[in-house]
Amino acid sequence: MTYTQTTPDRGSAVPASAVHEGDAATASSHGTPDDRSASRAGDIDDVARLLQADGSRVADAGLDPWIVDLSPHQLRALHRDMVLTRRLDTEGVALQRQGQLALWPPCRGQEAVQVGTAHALAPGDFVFPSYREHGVLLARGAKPEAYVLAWSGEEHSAYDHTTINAAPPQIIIGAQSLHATGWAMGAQRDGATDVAVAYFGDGATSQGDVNEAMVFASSFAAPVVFVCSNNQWAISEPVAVQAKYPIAGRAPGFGIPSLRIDGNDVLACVAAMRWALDRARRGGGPTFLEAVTYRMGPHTTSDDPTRYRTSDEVERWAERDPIARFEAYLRAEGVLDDSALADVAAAADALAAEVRSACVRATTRAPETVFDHVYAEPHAGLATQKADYLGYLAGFETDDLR
Amino acid sequence: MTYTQTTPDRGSAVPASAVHEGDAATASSHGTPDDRSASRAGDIDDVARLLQADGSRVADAGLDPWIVDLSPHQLRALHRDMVLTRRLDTEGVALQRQGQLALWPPCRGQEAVQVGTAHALAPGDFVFPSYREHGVLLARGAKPEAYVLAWSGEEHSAYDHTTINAAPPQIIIGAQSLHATGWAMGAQRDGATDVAVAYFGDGATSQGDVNEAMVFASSFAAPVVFVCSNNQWAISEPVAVQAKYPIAGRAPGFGIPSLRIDGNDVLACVAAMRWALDRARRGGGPTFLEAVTYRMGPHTTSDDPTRYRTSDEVERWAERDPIARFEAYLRAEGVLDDSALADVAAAADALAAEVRSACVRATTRAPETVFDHVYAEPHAGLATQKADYLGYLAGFETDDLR
Amino acid sequence: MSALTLGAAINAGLTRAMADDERVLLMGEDIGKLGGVFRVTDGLQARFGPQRVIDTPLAEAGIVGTAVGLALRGYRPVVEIQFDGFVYPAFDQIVCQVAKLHYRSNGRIRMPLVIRIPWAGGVGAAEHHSESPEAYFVHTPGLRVVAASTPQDAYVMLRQAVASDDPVVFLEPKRLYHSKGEVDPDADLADAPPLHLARVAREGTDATIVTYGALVGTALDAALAVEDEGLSLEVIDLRSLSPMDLTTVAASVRKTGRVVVAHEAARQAGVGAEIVASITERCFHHLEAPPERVTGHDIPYPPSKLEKHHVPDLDRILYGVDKVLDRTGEREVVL
Amino acid sequence: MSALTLGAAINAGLTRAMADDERVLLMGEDIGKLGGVFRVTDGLQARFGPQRVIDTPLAEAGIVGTAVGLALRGYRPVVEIQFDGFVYPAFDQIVCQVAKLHYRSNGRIRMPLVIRIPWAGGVGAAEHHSESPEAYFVHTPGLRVVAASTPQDAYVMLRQAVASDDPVVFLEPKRLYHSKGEVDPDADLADAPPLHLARVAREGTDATIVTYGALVGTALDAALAVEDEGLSLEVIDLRSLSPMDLTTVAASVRKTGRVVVAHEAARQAGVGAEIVASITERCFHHLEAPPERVTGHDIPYPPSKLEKHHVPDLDRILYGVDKVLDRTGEREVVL
Ligand SMILES: Cc1ncc(C[n+]2csc(CCOP(=O)(O)OP(=O)(O)O)c2C)c(N)n1
Ligand SMILES: Cc1ncc(C[n+]2csc(CCOP(=O)(O)OP(=O)(O)O)c2C)c(N)n1
Ligand SMILES: [Mg+2]
Ligand SMILES: [Mg+2]
Repeated sequence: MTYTQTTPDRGSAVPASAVHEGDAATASSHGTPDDRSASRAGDIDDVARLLQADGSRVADAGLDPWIVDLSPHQLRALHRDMVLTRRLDTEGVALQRQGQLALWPPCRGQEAVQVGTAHALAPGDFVFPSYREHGVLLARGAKPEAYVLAWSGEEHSAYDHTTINAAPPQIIIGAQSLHATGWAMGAQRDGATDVAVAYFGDGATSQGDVNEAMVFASSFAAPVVFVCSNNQWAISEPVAVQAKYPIAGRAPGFGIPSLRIDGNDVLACVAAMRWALDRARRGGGPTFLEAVTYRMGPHTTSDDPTRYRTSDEVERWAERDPIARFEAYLRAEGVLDDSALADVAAAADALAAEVRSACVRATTRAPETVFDHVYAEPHAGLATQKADYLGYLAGFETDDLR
Repeated sequence: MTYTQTTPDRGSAVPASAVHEGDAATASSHGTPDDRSASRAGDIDDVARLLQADGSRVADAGLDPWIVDLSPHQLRALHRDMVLTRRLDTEGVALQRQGQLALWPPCRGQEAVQVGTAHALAPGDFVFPSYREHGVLLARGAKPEAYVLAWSGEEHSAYDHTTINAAPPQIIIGAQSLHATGWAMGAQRDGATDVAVAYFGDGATSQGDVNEAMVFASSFAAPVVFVCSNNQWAISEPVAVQAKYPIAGRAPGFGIPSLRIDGNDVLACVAAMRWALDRARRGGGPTFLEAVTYRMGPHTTSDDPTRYRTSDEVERWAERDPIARFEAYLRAEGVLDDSALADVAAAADALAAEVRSACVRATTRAPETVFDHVYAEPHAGLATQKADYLGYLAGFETDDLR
Repeated sequence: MSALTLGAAINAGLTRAMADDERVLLMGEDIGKLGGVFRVTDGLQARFGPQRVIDTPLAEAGIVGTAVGLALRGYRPVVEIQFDGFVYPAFDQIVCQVAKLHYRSNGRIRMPLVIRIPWAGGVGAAEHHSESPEAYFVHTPGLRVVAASTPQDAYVMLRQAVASDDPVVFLEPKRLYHSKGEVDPDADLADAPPLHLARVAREGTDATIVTYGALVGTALDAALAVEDEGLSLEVIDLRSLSPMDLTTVAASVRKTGRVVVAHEAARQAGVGAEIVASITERCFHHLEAPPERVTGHDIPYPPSKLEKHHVPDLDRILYGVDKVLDRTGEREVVL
Repeated sequence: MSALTLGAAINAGLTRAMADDERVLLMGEDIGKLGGVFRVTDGLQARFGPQRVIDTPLAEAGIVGTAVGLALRGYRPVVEIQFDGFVYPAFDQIVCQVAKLHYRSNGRIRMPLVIRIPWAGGVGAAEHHSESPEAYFVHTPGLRVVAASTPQDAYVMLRQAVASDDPVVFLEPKRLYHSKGEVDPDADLADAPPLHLARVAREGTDATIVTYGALVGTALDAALAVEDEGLSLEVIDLRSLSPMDLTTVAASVRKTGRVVVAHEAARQAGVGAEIVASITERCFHHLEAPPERVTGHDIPYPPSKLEKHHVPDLDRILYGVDKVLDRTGEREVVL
């Protein structure tokens, strides 16, 4: 008698060529076992990849078909958004150091997964980012000069979600995974082909919410893609605290196909995301992507990573830089030359200048606006509180308090 | 290049013979793929089993070694506790119908998993039951006549957890899974070989708490066994609402070996539990058991299952009755004869009589006791409230209110 | 007009809201085929289909969290929490998301979510099935919190809650599910009293009882009980706990000078504290006696055989009335 | 005696508690190698090892839920919630388990758990990092809730909280983490004021300010500011929010007849409502003016650039004082 007994330390690899059939369930029945041992949880090379660290292209029968159509123009756009993201990020850090921003959570090192997955989206898709997804939001069309103000303390959220189909950045770890799933259930009910995307980190996978999101997504076959940026750290905790086995291995237990990709390889990120989105649009339900990447900077500008990790580790990851890798590839392919690179650098400088000037120009809104938008409809109690507070403020001789 | 891509609809079966090595991680590397399709989620025969529905014994190289030593005495004890559990349950339902109990959640049909797993425990182990684990608590030594009072509205919990190493029944679905994990972390820190056991249902697996419990248990390699009694229903919702794929398939993603067993086969339950406990005691960490069983009765005495399931289904499961099956086996083995059965029946009748009389005799404790045990240490505010209330009560001329 | 139970009135309100607006969805555990453990959603899945009456997995954070996403997509989800004591797993989603998304997004996101909660005790239930968590929600800016005490209010207020662009915690006194009253199913929402207004359930002059939910009936009984003694009690059914209609309350207290505030929830930092504080601030010079709170004790909900010593009843409300009228010891207590 | 910051005092208290009792464990996110995002647990993992200072997975329900299990096994866990706004995922475990297990088990189970929460605003932080959730806990029977406002109190109260056989929510005003004060590290707990008592931080005769946490300092500043005007304010540091030391509060209000209650949390159904209601009930005939609440508004915590318009400051407390003394409009406001 055979029966189901599953052990944690094995995945069941399916031929990569099966991936693009968009039907993992069928594909899997042709699988061959993957016998690598448990230790591969930390194996950052146990990933699907199209570009090696030096920029050389490797074949992957599963992923290749999903990017064959990328035009030079699209490739340059990917590159450009990665560079712009890095520049935005560098500027964010600098502005915080100079007291212009209250806080900045750097995304350096994670540009490929952010930009790559975002470029795969259709305008009607909706993203639910965490606080670190600067590249996703930039690629979605958030105006950088408005966007940064969410980190200056002027606003909780500084872009209009309706224009870029992106929810406000989520700070409560994992909460947005449920919102994405619910939104996807709505798209499903509308008979639309729109897909929701939840972005979160490796640490978030420990939260009940993320697991409940997988339960709901699976139960309703909701068109949602979970993108877990496994950047190896949740503040000071290495991913091993959250997961002894690869995170990508968790979703299948919920009935959700998953793929572990090189999160520093933008082509793999585009390809995997297109595959996942396509599955969703065809009614195939949710997909889980684990993008193996690295948070090159501190958790936020308030953090001191030297307390918990070695510079060795950081240096090793620097060799896997997503932008350098892609640049090398594009140059080799003749898609990018010095002059194009100079253009991008100039655009990045312009972006940085605009962001900086927006910060410097920013003025704090009027005190009474703290009472706005608590409710969508009139609220007598709050109106009284507002009037009282304005009366109190009016008692001051100067308007210094404002 | 190979990489990890996991699809939901496959488990990786390991040779059953590997099970008892107590090291699933090693065992797994000899695995062969299991290619059954997704639909096996509902396949109630895709389980490890030692007794068939007619009581005939089947071999299972993985489980067999764990029960070879069961003596006739132990076998009879298992049988006896199952019969007593059923009688307690029947009496609970009857007492509720007669207004002696406020509510009763019947466990009819689930006696094998409850009694079998509990019999595998050592006295120092600690169980964290849900509201339906009457058989577990009986086997742990809870006095039935005290136990039932938890369902009369006299007490929230009517046994002393310290004497039987069992937490109060948990009503908040899934919450106890974390308590068990924490207790196991404590046992681990004590250098003890005690194991914690969390009991919960199929519905509970959707709760964030149960998933977080798996994360913590895995992260700390805590000596805890998760026993999920998949009785096919969470009130009116079939298990398919919670899980599209077998629940046992979820744990491995968290790094926890799991086993799907026939929950109506008490021998399989004993064997699997012994295996899991042994793993835990040897420092192997957590194990997840999915016991496939069936809730023969309503969810509680307040429920009307005719609204959501067919009598056909119930009848089909009646043919898999755990007690009839085990009785047939024991008779065939010559371990049980008519006279022994009569003894058990008499004991069951005595138990029922005692339980009934305890209910009838039960008196409600004094009003002021509602103020007791809110805090372990004195609390002035509450003392005042108590005094005020007693003063108020004293104003009544009769003590009818008491 | 037809006589409906409070439960049936909510069912009728849901039916109407769903018929009027196809973006209205119901979500919850066992609300479909079973019609909910209280049968409040009975027949709705049969009528509107499983896409609109959704049996969810057993996870409250999941229910509320996905409802947030559905609201973002333009739906108006009405979620059922099976019992009051099971709302806490969803607390983070309610407090940090449902209540704050409108503010977080500078008003761009709307959260027209209704969270229905069968609520409070007195029904002989097991642990966690008789909780009164309203103060937690009343203390949370961004939420509206309402409690109906009659079938007519239940019908109208449910529809108003669904129509509101703000999230509404809709408390259903489960003790009253089977109590009957006249309901006008064709009531025009425009003619109905707005959701945020309190209702003077009975006019009186000697003292005011402010309460909500099932205790409104008990307060009315109290008013009736003291009529013979020549006492005239005013009874206010708060209806909306956030916002609170303090105008109506203050007007009454200014008239009577004496007030009893009653609720089932624990006293400390309960809604009664807010009412007493607000009354004191607004009616200080009209108060002839300190306001009196008649509430549940500061204890976890006790085993049901003892709940009558926790949940305020007629006698305890009368005792409170006696206190504000300075007549304790005078009453002949007849049980 | 040595001068320590409030953060260092808590660190010292934890160190002492762990040294005294090996069943004391610390659990939380980033509390080990990093020493916590506020460095409150700095050095403790190095000293006591990872078995006793446990970096947990990122899941608050998991942290509190496993701590419950550890308590059942005889440990005394001290859990850290990284920021006030992240306590809500653990709310169910806190309200339904931590607070109720002693009651549920008829006193057989004890829950000697401390839940440390870096708490409240005024530090220019991002959303969810400046919350004041205390009312939720104060309204929950079974929990004790305390808030230290000085390093000495922080040191002693932390040790008392760990020693308590009841669960204690231990609020740490994060705005004060770096404020210094004298701490006697050899203080004998037996000589220290019991955990549940309030402290008269300053004696006065004209009005009482009742507050807790970081606002105690602001209230003392207010008392100083009006000294010149010949006004004498009494300042009470509540210290324990559940239970509340109403004896000390009432004695003060009976003396002054006027009271301002201040906290950062939203006003509606906040702790201030309870204080005002209790004072009114106990001191009705001594009150010369309605008690005044100076609190955060009933809004979600605003973006940090605007937080000064939400968190009560010196001016707002003085305004409240003026109100209870009927002198609004008289003060020359100098900014
Ligand atoms: C519910 C909750 N708990 C704790 C935190 C504090 N916190 C902010 S980021 C973070 C680590 C998150 O790690 P991960 O999910 O891996 O994302 P990353 O920051 O690496 O992008 C923590 C603990 C939070 N924001 N929300
Ligand atoms: C947090 C929570 N939500 C909802 C409920 C109501 N409820 C009680 S039992 C139950 C179904 C549980 O199903 P399952 O976990 O399969 O256990 P079973 O009852 O079948 O033994 C539900 C929804 C609850 N007790 N706790
Ligand atoms: Mg991370
Ligand atoms: Mg079940």
